[in-house]
Amino acid sequence: MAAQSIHLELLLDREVRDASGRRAGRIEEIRARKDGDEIIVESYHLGPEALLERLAAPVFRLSPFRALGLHKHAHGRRAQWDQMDLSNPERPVLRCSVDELVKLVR
Amino acid sequence: MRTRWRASTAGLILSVVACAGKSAAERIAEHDRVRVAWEETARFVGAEWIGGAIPDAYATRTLDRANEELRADSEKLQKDDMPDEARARLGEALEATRARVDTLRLAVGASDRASVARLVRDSPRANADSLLRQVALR
Amino acid sequence: MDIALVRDLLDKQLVDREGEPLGRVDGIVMSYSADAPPRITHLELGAQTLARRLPNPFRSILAWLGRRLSPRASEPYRIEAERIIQLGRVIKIDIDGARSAARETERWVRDHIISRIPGS
Amino acid sequence: MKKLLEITLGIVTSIGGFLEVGSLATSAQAGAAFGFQLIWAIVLGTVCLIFLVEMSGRLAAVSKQTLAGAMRDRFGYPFFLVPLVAMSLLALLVMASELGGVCLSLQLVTGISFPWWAPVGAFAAWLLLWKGTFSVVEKGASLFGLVTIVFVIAAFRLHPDWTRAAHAALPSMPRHEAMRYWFFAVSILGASIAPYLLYFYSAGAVEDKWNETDVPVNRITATLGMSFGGVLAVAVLIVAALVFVPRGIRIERFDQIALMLTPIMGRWGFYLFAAALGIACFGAMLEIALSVAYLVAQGFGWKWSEDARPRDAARFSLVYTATLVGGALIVMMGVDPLAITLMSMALTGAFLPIAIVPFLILMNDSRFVGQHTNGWISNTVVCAIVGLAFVLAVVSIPLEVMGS
Repeated sequence: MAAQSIHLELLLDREVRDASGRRAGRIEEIRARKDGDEIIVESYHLGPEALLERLAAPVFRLSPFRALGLHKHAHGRRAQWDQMDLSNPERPVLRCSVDELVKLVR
Repeated sequence: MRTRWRASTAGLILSVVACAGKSAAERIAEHDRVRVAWEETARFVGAEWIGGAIPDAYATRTLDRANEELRADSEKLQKDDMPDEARARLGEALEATRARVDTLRLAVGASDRASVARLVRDSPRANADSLLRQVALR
Repeated sequence: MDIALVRDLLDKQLVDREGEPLGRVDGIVMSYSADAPPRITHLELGAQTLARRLPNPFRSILAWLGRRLSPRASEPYRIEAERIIQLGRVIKIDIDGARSAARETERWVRDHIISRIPGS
Repeated sequence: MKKLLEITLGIVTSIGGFLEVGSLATSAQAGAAFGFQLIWAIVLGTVCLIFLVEMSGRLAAVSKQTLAGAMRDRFGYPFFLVPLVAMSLLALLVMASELGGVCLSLQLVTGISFPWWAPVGAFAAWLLLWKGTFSVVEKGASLFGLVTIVFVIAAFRLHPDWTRAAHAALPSMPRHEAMRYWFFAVSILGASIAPYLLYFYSAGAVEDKWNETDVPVNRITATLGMSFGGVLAVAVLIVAALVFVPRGIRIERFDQIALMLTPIMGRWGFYLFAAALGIACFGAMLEIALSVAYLVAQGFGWKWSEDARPRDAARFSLVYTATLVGGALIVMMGVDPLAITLMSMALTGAFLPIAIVPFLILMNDSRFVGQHTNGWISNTVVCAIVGLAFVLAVVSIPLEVMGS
């Protein structure tokens, strides 16, 4: 399959669904490995739905907000590179179901 | 549906702001405050001018400004809704003040120190003490 | 070495070999194919890249404006990912900044506006 | 010796940034209308400013990044545009009111009407930025800025009732003209917590090459510098109260404020007022022009440095030139300077959340400030005051616009 070039900054905040249409979160971060000159993508970090939580994450970890439990449900999920189908960058789709993704608690 | 929602909220906001506007009594007090402010500014300019504390250009320019502001305020007075009796009384007071400021302006323009001193002394002086109490400075 | 591309690369300050600023990482180009892990091929700079990242009403206006004003300057400038020497607070690129096209607009402003004013 | 230089950065930022046309006009008007009652707004604004300036210095010292650069880095491109556009437009409006202040001081001294002075004032500021370096701006503003001490001298010579002034440092409800009272309160807060100060201070800290060892000195610099500005504003308010209230003068136009010092110092008072107004506003113009240039250049990654020759930082120099030209155009339209000043100060109050909330998030992110993240005290103080300023602005601006 010919390689397709995608603009990573346009993937940001894109909503990701799995094959059955269930929401998995929004693309918040992309982890990669740099060995030598090569930068190889390893996984996609899907953040919570609410945009504000992603921006203000450090504030929500502060004691006054922690008491409100805001930081608890601001979890995320990680999709390995082969679990993500980006053939259509506008609508990223998982190649597996949401439950198979690794859950991350910040 | 969206436009109807927007129209009703706009109506709501406007009515809140309108009724919070000033009552007739407040408007009258406002006009009086403006009149006293510029009458006293003129007196202050006259007194400082005689004392040689301010240059002529500044004195004449500020007195012209006082004149303009008093005229603008009396124009605004005609538009404000208030009892006619109050409007007439305020109109007269504004006109009298403007006339005094005008004579003072001419005297300063002609560097006629004697009449400036007389005008400053004779024009009705605001009651300093009551004003100080009003803002808890006494 | 593990990199978080958005946190450590996107929107970061780029500098050339001598540490002179080149701009910020406005975009990152990734080559994607179904059977191999995606690879970062280029970093991208330029007004067009920035315009593309805006929500729609502004995107089309700015893109149109960019083309009209200075078609050459708003052409996105790409830097091969292999040229990245060092990551950190700023990202050092193995490029001679003075001649690189990344500084196209800076040179244009300098030659056409600033140097015309005495004492610049 | 280097530490002494840093303290001058604090003093100059406060003179150029604190005592300028906004704080001068709002303090004088508040004093003439409500006596000592609004001193609390100046105290509150100064306390908040001390925390904010200290934070922006700490951010620059620890992360070696300026506030604008860190905001683009942390929040990414689309979000960074919101504070960028908001602060640049606001800075243009404040620049016009500062230039208005300079023109008025020249009008007081020469008698030639103020719009004519706009190109001259803007050109003088531009020339200083074009030829000068950051330290010239820093040293010049703080040296000449000392003339503003004349207000403190005048305040003492009027023998105010200091206990009553101290009481007024605690917030109190208005006894008359409530909307005007709250409009002045938000204008004073907007005048003292000027966001451009933070961009200028953090860029100054980076340009002076601060590092983590400077964090303690930064705390002293911020406190000393901003309190210096706060004391001046309180002095202006006290003098205005004691001079205008007994004479029943409510300030409607700038021309009236010029009489403030004459009863105390005679003709010297008139010219010293003009000098203090002109110099403070001129210093603020330099700071605002540079702040906008720092904000834009750091946000887009251009070369930025006031020490470099203009041609070596072309777009940076172009931005501060455009800001000065923009300010001059607004003034030349002959818009009443007091009106621009009051509205820009009140709008600053309304815009504070846009400028301060991203800043708060940065100061709690260890990736930027290491272990020097905010204590809960500074977080709560800043949130409370910014929230107050926003609420006051939302309440009082529409009514003041409807009223006047």
